[in-house]
Amino acid sequence: MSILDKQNDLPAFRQAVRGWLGDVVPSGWKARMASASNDEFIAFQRWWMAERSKAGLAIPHWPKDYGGAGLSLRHLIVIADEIARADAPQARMFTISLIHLPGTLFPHGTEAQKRRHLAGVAKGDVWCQGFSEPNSGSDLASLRCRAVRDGDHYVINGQKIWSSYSMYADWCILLTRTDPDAPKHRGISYFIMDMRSPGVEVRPIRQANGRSEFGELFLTDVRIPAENMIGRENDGWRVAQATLASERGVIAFEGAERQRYEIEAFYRRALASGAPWLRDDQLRREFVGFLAEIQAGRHLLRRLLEENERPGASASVLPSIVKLSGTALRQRICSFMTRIAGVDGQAFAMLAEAPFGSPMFEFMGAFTGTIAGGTNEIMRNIIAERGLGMPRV
Amino acid sequence: MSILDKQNDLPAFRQAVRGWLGDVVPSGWKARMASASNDEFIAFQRWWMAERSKAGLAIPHWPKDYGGAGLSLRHLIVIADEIARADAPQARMFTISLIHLPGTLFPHGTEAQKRRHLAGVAKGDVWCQGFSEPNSGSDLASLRCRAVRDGDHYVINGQKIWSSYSMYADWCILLTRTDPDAPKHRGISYFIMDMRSPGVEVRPIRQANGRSEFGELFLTDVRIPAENMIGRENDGWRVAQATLASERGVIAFEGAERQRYEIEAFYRRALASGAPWLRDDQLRREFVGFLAEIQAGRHLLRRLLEENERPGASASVLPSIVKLSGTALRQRICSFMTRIAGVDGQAFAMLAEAPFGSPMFEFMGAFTGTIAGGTNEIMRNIIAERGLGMPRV
Amino acid sequence: MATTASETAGPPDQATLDALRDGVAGVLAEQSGSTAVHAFIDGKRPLDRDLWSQAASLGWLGFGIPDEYGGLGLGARGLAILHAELGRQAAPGPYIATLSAAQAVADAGNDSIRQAWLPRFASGEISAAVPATPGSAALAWSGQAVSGTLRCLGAPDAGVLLAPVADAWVLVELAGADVTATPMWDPTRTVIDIRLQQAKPAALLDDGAGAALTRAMALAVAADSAGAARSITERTIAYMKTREQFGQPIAGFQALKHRAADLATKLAVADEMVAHAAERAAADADIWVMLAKAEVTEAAVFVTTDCVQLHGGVGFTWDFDPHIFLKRARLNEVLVMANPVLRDQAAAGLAAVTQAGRSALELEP
Amino acid sequence: MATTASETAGPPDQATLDALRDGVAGVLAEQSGSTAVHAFIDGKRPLDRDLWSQAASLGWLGFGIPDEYGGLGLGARGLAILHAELGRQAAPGPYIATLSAAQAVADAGNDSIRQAWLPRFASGEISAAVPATPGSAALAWSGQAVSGTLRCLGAPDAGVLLAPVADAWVLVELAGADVTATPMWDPTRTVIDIRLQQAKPAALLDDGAGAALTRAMALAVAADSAGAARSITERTIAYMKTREQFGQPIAGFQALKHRAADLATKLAVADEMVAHAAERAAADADIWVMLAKAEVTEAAVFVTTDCVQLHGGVGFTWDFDPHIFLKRARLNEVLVMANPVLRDQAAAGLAAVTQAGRSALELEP
Repeated sequence: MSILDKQNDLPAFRQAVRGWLGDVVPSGWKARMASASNDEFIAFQRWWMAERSKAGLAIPHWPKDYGGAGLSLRHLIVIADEIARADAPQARMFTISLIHLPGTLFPHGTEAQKRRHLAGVAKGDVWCQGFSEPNSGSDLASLRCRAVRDGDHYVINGQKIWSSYSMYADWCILLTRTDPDAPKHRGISYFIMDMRSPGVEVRPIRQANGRSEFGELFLTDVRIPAENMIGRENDGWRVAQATLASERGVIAFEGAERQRYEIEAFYRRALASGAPWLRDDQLRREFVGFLAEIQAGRHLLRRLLEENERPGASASVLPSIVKLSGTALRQRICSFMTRIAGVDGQAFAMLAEAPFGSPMFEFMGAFTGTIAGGTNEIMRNIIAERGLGMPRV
Repeated sequence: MSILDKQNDLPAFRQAVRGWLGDVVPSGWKARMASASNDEFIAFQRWWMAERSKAGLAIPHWPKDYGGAGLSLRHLIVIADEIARADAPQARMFTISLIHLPGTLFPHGTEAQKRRHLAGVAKGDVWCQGFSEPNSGSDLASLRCRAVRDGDHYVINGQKIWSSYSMYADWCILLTRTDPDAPKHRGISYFIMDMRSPGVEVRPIRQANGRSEFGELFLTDVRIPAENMIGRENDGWRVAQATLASERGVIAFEGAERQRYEIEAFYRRALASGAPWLRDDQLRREFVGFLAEIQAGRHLLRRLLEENERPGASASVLPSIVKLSGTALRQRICSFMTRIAGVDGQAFAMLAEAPFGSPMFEFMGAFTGTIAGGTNEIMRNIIAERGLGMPRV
Repeated sequence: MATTASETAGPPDQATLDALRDGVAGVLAEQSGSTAVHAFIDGKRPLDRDLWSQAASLGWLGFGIPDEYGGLGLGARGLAILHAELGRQAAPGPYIATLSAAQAVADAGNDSIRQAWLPRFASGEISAAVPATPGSAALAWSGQAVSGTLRCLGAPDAGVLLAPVADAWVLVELAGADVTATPMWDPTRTVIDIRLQQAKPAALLDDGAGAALTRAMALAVAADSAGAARSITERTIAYMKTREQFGQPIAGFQALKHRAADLATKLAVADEMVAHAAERAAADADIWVMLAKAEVTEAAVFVTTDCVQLHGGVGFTWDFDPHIFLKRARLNEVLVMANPVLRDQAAAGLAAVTQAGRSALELEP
Repeated sequence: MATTASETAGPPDQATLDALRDGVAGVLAEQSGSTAVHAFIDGKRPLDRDLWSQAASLGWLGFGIPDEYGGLGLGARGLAILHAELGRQAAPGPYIATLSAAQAVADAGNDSIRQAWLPRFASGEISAAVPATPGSAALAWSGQAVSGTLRCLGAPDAGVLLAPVADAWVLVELAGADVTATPMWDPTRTVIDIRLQQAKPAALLDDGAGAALTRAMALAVAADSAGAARSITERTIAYMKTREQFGQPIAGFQALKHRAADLATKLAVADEMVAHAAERAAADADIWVMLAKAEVTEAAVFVTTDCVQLHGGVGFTWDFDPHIFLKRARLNEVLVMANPVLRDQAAAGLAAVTQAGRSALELEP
């Protein structure tokens, strides 16, 4: 009996997920990944996606028509919770594939596009996102990557940046400018690009924490068949809104649950070893304050996921509030961990198996939270203008 | 031998000031002033000014030509330090008289204006400032109080606000609009107004801490002789810059020195009584952190006063940095004192004799620091634009 | 921890709570708006008494009291909603003291004590006084009578005092007692000094009453602070939309927009802390209620302080609203227990739960 | 406290110090600019060694060493200037360890020890290693030789170790010793683990060496942090003036301007804390040096963190500058002693001074 067969009995479903994770997650995977080569990382991500697929848990939230199981929000919460509890791998490399691509294709793709590309996801296709450009970050709509029609193709020239795992991607959802004379939001078109097309070059970007999770795309005379356009020509900005809105807390939710287990494990170890900071009024209070914020953040994420199911949800600024508060909290927690780790915590180390075992790695990595996916400054604009109705002058 | 006779021997000068303060400052004046009526407050301020005058310390920094003693910065630092050390009264009611009026008249007044009005200051004339209006606070140059020429007079109509001690003032330095059609900085004229003129009405503004230090001025057909204009017609904005620049740390300096003695006395009492917060890691550390900031602030103020003596000082944004950091520190210190005072600290009390004896009064009063005299938001604009060269767009 | 009275009624559903919130909010917006509160503060209107009668007649005073004693049995979640709305309108009156005393009686009293007192609280017949910081001092107890002085939260005409003696808590009727009101910076609540000499308690409760009182007060104060902070933030943003400087509403200045966004974010987190604490009010050794009180009251002081600043000059005047909420937030901050101590106690609770091999962080059942 | 060697030279005047600052700044701007530091970090240039030779030939390594031992006798104020400029350019090299060890020898060594060591430090002949946190662990001392392992700040080719034994401090020559470099997040400084087995000390110093070393390191680290924070703030603001979004330089956005103003204000305060600490470095039981280290290193972490954020996407990339300064600030933060402990020690010092009837806050003589 598969896990999905238990979907009508939530506790049994949870037990089944837990059991499966206990069987499938290899111990020590984190330490191995900390020093993994790119090839090992890719192989491991593909293996994990395949395992999830076998268990029916790769795309369980998609409609049944497109290979999903149509699971409810409550099931997804259970899955995310159990994955976090088991400290199982994240499907990092598949974020765009699992969330943004369907979030775009379901409302805006043609039936042919959906059939062709959604099917590939369950099989392990890696997608990346070609949105930001070196000169168009916060001001995304100013993008300049050009697409020019040439018969039944478009020819693309330009540059994209901050494209997660684009070094490993099979496909790209790409924003381009098709009408440079139109107002900036009106001349944009949205494409599906085969990353193996001639003229696509990807260079990894080295981050301050030593990792390279993002790539820079250099596109030179790349030819994309016209049938790969999503939505109408020059209507790409509207389509992109669906992509940008598709996430709405899903990744943050799993992250917050992971952080909860991580900090709890950290605390258990500290208690067991009689860590000195527990006897320090200031540090101990700072720590329990984080716990209150963690719990509030988890509450807020549940509220957001519930809100997503209601009509009109896209007008709410709750995702921005969640991002702003959650990423700032993460940064403060990692900073605290870094402080109490002293000089030893300044010794270079990547991901460690012990929770917050390399706090400086986590601290440096926390900037992807406060900067990527819309900087927190942009979040503040959104909250003030859309949420509080403060005027744009 | 008077105090001023010792000006060439700084330690002796300091001893003389200290001796004079020991003789003249009445013990218990603070407690008395905490519950004083307006009349008692005025009488006390006038008495204090008269005493300072007798000792030659009313206007010691003014040039000798205008009744001052031409003392150096180092002498002023000694005087302010000793006044703070003795916890002597502030000459609050005379701030405009002692600083802003001469700061304006020396560069911009006619000889007749200087002779007439500066002489009055040493005799105890109280001056107030009529600059801000209900709709022109941060945006001072948008002021609308009208002055219309009528023969050898100007006729004033309008409203002024945030005018310290205007309820008790003899004279007012007043900004008015003489040309409503000119660009906003170009149509302003600067007057000396007799507060006893018909048509001047003053209403005290009640503050959240229960005090009324500010007044609102209602001006109806007030006639000012044309000879009372400072500078040229429509050139008042330029004159006002001299008024605004005249303070440059002088009041803040005495305030910082007072705060130093106040917090030291508070600490000595806490040590002597074994205050519980001294045994609390978090609170004790927070407190010693304030001391580091207090010392840095005192350093910064000395740097500012020294800078004032150098040419080109008016271009520096150090006054804004001093105001921003000093008033925010004051607010944090008062907030700390309020927290550790617990429920008892929430019982209503005005100024108390013991240092920080009514921390909530001090905390509520600290907003005059962060808001009055140019809000801290305006200070940030100034620092960013003039100090850091960040563009105004 | 034993199941307590306030739990037995079964949890009210979200729709019920939302409807109740709307009802309370509607009444308070009408009765206790800015003008009414200013008139009260300036001694021109007995808003506290008017509101109290209305609260009694609308059943608010029975929100947390089980049905069988004349209440609505809405539990901690219902009380959190009520206190948040009272905070939102800076409503004057002894709500925190009375409703929290009722919770303590409901949780720690035997049935005859509940029978005697809860209906009187629910009907508004009497209001209660409770120690402003319940853990700090106890009355002297002769075995027959209590003596001593306590600084209490409550109205000068409070009918009953709930107070600690050595190992227990007592209810003492206050008719004719020596009560002195202390003028406070917060004009919307009253603190009284109660002096008792050989007063005979009307009832004796076990020490559980102290924990229940502290828990109820902490949650009430947290909720009140969250409501107060949200309210003055909304009013401040509304003011900023009308106040013009440099030819535009100041709400359009980006630096102020970013600060407002940070305030809104803090408020969202504070609300969830209160909600989480209310859900867990009887579990997890009070960890979350204590943390919510500490975190939310400090957030409220931060927010209300910034709201004064964002108003500019008028912010620190008597005639505008910000000082009322700031003063309310500052009193809340020091009620119940000093926040550092609350965090220490929460940490101790967390250590105990963790050492017992449990997790205090589960949200899902 | 006894008058120490670094005081005897008489205080240098401000004009001398300003001229020295300009000189140091000029050399470092030319030698250790952004490109050079990136090349060093990426292993393409031995900037650390080049700078060290230059520092030696320009006399920088003798800034704090009395004239009679080959130094310039500039005292704590001179050292603060040098370290601030090194921090400003994120200059790689064992300056904090070597210059602080020299101060300890100057303050606590007898004349023959000074004669033997100070000229070698001043000339750059050897660099020193010192415990990264001098108060945390001591070597074992047989009366003849020392053994044990210490995590030290210093270069892998450090010539001498200054380290604590039971009640004293030793200088141990490191030629041939077991030294392991630990790769650090901060690429501009090196931390080494030194393992000694029955090593014979070259000199023995009394316990005053520990206090002098801690004081010198704390001041050095504070100054380095102030310089680093100021530098990356200036670079960040320069970047913001060139980076355009929404049709304007982002330096024109008011929310970012206000943050930059707050950073500038924090830097101004941090600079004064360092200046004040340098002036008082040998007085007031080290209160101000310890507080400066705690406050300024934390301010620098705040500032450098915000500079990453203000850069946006490129802020957390390897190729831009902010991470270099952030990592330097984070290492500084944990060197010498944990900041909470420094504040505790400063508080203890303050209490002692106050109880002795003195004031620690006098600025004027």
